[in-house]
Amino acid sequence: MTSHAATIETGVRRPERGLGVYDKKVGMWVFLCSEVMFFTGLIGSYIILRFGASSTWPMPGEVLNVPVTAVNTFILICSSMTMVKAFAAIEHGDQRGLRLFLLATAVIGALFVSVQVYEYRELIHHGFLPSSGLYGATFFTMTGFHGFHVTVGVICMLWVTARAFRGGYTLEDHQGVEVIGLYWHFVDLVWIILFTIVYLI
Amino acid sequence: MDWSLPLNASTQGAMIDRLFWLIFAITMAALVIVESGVLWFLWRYRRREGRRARYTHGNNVAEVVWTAVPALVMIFLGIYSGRIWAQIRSPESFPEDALTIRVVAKQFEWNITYPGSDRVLGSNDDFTIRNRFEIPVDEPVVVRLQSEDVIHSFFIPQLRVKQDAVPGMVIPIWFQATETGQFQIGCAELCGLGHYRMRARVKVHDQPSYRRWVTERSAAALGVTD
Amino acid sequence: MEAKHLERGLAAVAAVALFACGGDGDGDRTESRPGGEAELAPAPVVDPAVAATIRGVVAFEGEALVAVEIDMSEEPACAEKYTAGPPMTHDVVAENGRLANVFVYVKEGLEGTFPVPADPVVLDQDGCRYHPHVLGIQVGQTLLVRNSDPTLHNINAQPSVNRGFNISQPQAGMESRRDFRRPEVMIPVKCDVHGWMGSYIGVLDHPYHSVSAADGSFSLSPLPPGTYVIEGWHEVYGTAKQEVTVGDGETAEISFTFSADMAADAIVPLGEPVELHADHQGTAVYAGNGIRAAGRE
Amino acid sequence: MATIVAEATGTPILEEEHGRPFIRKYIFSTDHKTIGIQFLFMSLFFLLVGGLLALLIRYQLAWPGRPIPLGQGLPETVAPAGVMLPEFYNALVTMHGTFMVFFAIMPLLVGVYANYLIPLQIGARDMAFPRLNMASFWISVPAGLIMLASFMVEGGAAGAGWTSYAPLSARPDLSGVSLGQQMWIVSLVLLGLGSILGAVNYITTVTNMRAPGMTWFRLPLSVWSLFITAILVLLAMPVLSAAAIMLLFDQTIGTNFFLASQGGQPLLWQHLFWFFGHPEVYILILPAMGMVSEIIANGSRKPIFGYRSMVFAIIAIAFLGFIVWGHHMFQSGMNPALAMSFMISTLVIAVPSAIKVFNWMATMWEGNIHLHTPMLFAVGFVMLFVIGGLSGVYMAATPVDIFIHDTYFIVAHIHYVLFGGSLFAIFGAIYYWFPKMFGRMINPTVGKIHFALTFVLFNVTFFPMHGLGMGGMMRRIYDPEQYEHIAGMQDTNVLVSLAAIGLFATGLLFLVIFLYSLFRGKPAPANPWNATTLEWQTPSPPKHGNWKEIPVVYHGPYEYSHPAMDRDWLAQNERPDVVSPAHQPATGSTPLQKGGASE
Repeated sequence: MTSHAATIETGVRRPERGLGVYDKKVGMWVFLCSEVMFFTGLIGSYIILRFGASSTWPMPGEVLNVPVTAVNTFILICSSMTMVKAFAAIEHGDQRGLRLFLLATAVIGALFVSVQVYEYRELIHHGFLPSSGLYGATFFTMTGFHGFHVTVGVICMLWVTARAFRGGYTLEDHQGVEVIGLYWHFVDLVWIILFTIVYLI
Repeated sequence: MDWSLPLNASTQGAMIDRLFWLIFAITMAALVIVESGVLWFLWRYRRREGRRARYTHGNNVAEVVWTAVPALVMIFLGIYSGRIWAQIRSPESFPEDALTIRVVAKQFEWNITYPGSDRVLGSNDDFTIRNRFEIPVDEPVVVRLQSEDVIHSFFIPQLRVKQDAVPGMVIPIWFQATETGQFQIGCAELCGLGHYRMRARVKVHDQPSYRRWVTERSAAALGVTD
Repeated sequence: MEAKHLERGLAAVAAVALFACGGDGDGDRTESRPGGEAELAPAPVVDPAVAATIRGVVAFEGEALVAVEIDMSEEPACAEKYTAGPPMTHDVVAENGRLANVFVYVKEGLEGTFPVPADPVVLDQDGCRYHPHVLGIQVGQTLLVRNSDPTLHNINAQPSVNRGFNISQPQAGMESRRDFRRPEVMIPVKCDVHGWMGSYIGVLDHPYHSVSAADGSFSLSPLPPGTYVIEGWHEVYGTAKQEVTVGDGETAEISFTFSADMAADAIVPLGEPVELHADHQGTAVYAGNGIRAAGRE
Repeated sequence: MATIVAEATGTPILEEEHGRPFIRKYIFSTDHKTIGIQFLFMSLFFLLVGGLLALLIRYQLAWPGRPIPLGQGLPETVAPAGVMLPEFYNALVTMHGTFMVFFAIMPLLVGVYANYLIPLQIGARDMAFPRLNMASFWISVPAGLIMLASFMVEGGAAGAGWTSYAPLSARPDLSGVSLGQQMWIVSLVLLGLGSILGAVNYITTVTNMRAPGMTWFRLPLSVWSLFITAILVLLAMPVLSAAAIMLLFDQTIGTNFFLASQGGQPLLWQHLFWFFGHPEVYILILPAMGMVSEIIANGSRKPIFGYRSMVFAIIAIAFLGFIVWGHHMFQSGMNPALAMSFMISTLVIAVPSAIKVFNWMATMWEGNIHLHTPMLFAVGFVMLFVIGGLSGVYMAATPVDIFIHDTYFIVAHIHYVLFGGSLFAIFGAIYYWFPKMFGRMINPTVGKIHFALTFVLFNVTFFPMHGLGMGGMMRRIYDPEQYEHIAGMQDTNVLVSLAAIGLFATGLLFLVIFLYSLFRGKPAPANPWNATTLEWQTPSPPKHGNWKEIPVVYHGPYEYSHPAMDRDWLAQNERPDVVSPAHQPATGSTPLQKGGASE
């Protein structure tokens, strides 16, 4: 998403004005605010429905396989780690490290989604569906939308990775890496909240 | 073209109407001040050759005044309205021994269950009538409002009563009629195809006539049950 | 049931997607039959010389639920149509040991497909009641819903396997046409404006159905000779069935017997009767069949 | 200072656009001005659609059950023999609200003017993310088309009101609408996505791309209001999307978020909807206020009175807008104690609105008022918005709301705010910026005729609705004659409908004026209104890239009638040595950034 202004001004990057942060980063932060509100809507509804529910809510682990998801959570946290590593690498101009860790992040993210798909299959196989009461409805909606976000993240990550392999990021200019990193960490954070309130509490 | 509030026939209606006309007075005053001010300025400061507008960016005193005055008026209105609201809707305001009637709304009818002669809902002399709401005058009435399907709204204009009926909830409201007469319940919340004629007859009886009516109906209900 | 929900949802999403791509979202008047049946050959035309008839009566034992007077005072336009006596519910009509409004149809034994009758089946709303109260219709045949009352009726059909509709007719003389695409016994129809109004539609892929008259009589013809399972369905007393064989040109007499005791544990199939309301509102009681709602009051 | 000028003076690419193929220039353009104009055409089209639906509604209310003129061609499922069915009426009510709110007024404000004005008024060449900007438009178009197409599907368009209260909206068996309601949801989720992308763009652009010297407190009020509005869109829209998706699931895959049977909560939909919906109301009025401020300062030839309090009022309204949603739900069965706190916050939000009105009046005071067409509409806005604001007090007072809620009083209120308010401001804005957008003038005489007709007919249409509401006429009633207490007011309904027909005809007149001026209008000079903000300091229409050189801003946005000047205006980018230092304006004197070094 190259800004026109950047090309207009004879290729010289526009000076950092305003917040002193480059446009894409501001844009991503602003977009993440919007995402926060989206998940707030979902999580808020969950809280209201759960505590307003007349029937008892299943205990943690009664329906869901907590150990598998705990491992999956660990997997996702690992992907955040590799993301940090990737950014650190390009901060030092380490192209090989960047490529390696970006690829690792994408692969680990895909692994997370795969485990989630496996989990869904198991649950549906046991007759636990979105139509299985409020618990099923909220569970599938919240984790489903998170999974969707991770999937989108993985696709973008692959795109960034491909660009990294073509040498698209340099020590001086690696905005794309930082911006996708912001998104990735956000999605990771959301998962930690979801895991806590859906699986553990 | 009769643009006024309909006849009031309830105790809370009197409070609501008083507040309505108070707000009417305040807003009309504000309206006249603003509209006449705008029109006066338009005429007084209309464009004239050679005249220059006054160059000013504001005046702190003036701005504080027109912040504070509306704020004070609003705080006053808030407190006054809050008191009336509490008298109508707060749980403490409900009279102890009121006549309790259950109203179950469904597309597109009002099923009204009366407690019968013993004034207790859930006993065998209860009876249910479709689309007929009959209450005594000068006696507090509690309506326990329910809905079977979608959201409806229980509206009797003359009694100044309006409350949504929400599926899954039992919502109590209370009021006291001050005049006998025949009115209508209307549905005030869009509830589907027949929303526009989801209506029921309302009859406010005098006390003896109401007792007679209930006794008759209760007896009939008991007869059917036995 | 839940898996079906999912399926329906996906279908809906797909439909929206299709629509966005310019697909045709209107399926109301589609002529196509459900996939499986397309392979069937048309049934041979029944030669009148060998056509068989099954007829008989529906008998009733015990004390039937009594019809209840309907309070139509709020609808003067309807109430004034009842000059002979007050309007009564008419879903259970059992007089002289005969039961009316029983839907009798060939459940098994027919082969092939049958031409769709060109004439519509009329469901009339007159005097704030449905006429007829129970009716049979063939897949693809036009259902003509008519309002003969100068007041609002809505027609809320809630099938399980067909697509439902909920439409309204605010004025006298209005007519609407619908059809059904799959066989379903029975589809409940109700008017939400007048809670006592209810009707049932039996949809079959053949024309051999009949509704018992006030004297309990019914007749199915002209049938090709063969062995059939005949079922009688009543909205309160449930179902009964029997097997009967008819030869060339024969007329078989059969009879069904329903009894008052059957009401207690009757299973009244309505597409998927259990699902009808259970999946939506716990508090909602199906009140389409006026008598049960009215009877309790 | 020097460095900034050097960096800002890139090689302009004013010529580049000429070489582009038609499709990149006019269809899939990334130029913010083109996108703004695309939004203008789209939303004017939907405004027309919404108006047409309103006409049908008014016809039915005045002459219930009579065949619609020219309605014989309507399908039997909608209006057999031209007589409208209740389900069609419900769909009309729903879609009128939906089109007007989401596809007419909202894009007119945050699609057209945010796009067109922000880069021009802050001195940028384009948006921060031009391609995202293009995506935002091209997501909105299919959203609108899906909404429109829902009229054609079986069961008709959504019919549960523009608020789509569950469970009516969640259960096709109860509403008779299934696919239409789902398309309503899909359309709004798409529109929400488009709006959020737009908002990200506006916020980033305003924070990061202001020209040198364009400090926060030198921003024109239109930019301020659009910026705050973008924040509202950003934070409110996703909540609607989340709620709408849950509603879609309820309809299609058997969840029960809003269905009471298995513990779902119908009121949850209302809370989520209004948590979005009330900020949405301010999304629809704040930009209007900003643009009106712009026009009033210009028409009065005076700096806006109390610039800073105007800015803080916008911020206060936006903030309070998030904590007042419960006032839509006083009669919904919400806890009465909660209603009290919502009442207080609601009454408080009246204060910043009052400040704005008084500031506009004070701006006109001792001005030298040019009543050009935009100014007429701006003044009309102030006069009508006051009525809409004051009628809001009745609903804010919970006891009165018991009676007023869901009656025509509310309908009158919302139309005074959204038509008398937003739409008047939009008309004003169209007249004001038309020369800039298209390089042609609109004939002032026809503009004034359009204003006079609109103003009078608007009031005849909507003022009597207050009376209908006081009489107890409920909203969304297909046939008002069904109720004894309303039937007596039928003459008022007829009057309203007749005026509405006139109002619609006036709308068509505007369309003619608009299209005529587009092709035949007198060529416009760069600055026909002698205005001060940056967009007037570039040719009409501006070239691709907007500026030969990025302008440098020296003072606040409304330096009209500056004593040191012979003419009665001083553009934001005019050199300070034109004005003697003693007369440096008071506003905008705080440099918040390096760019303000000129002071």
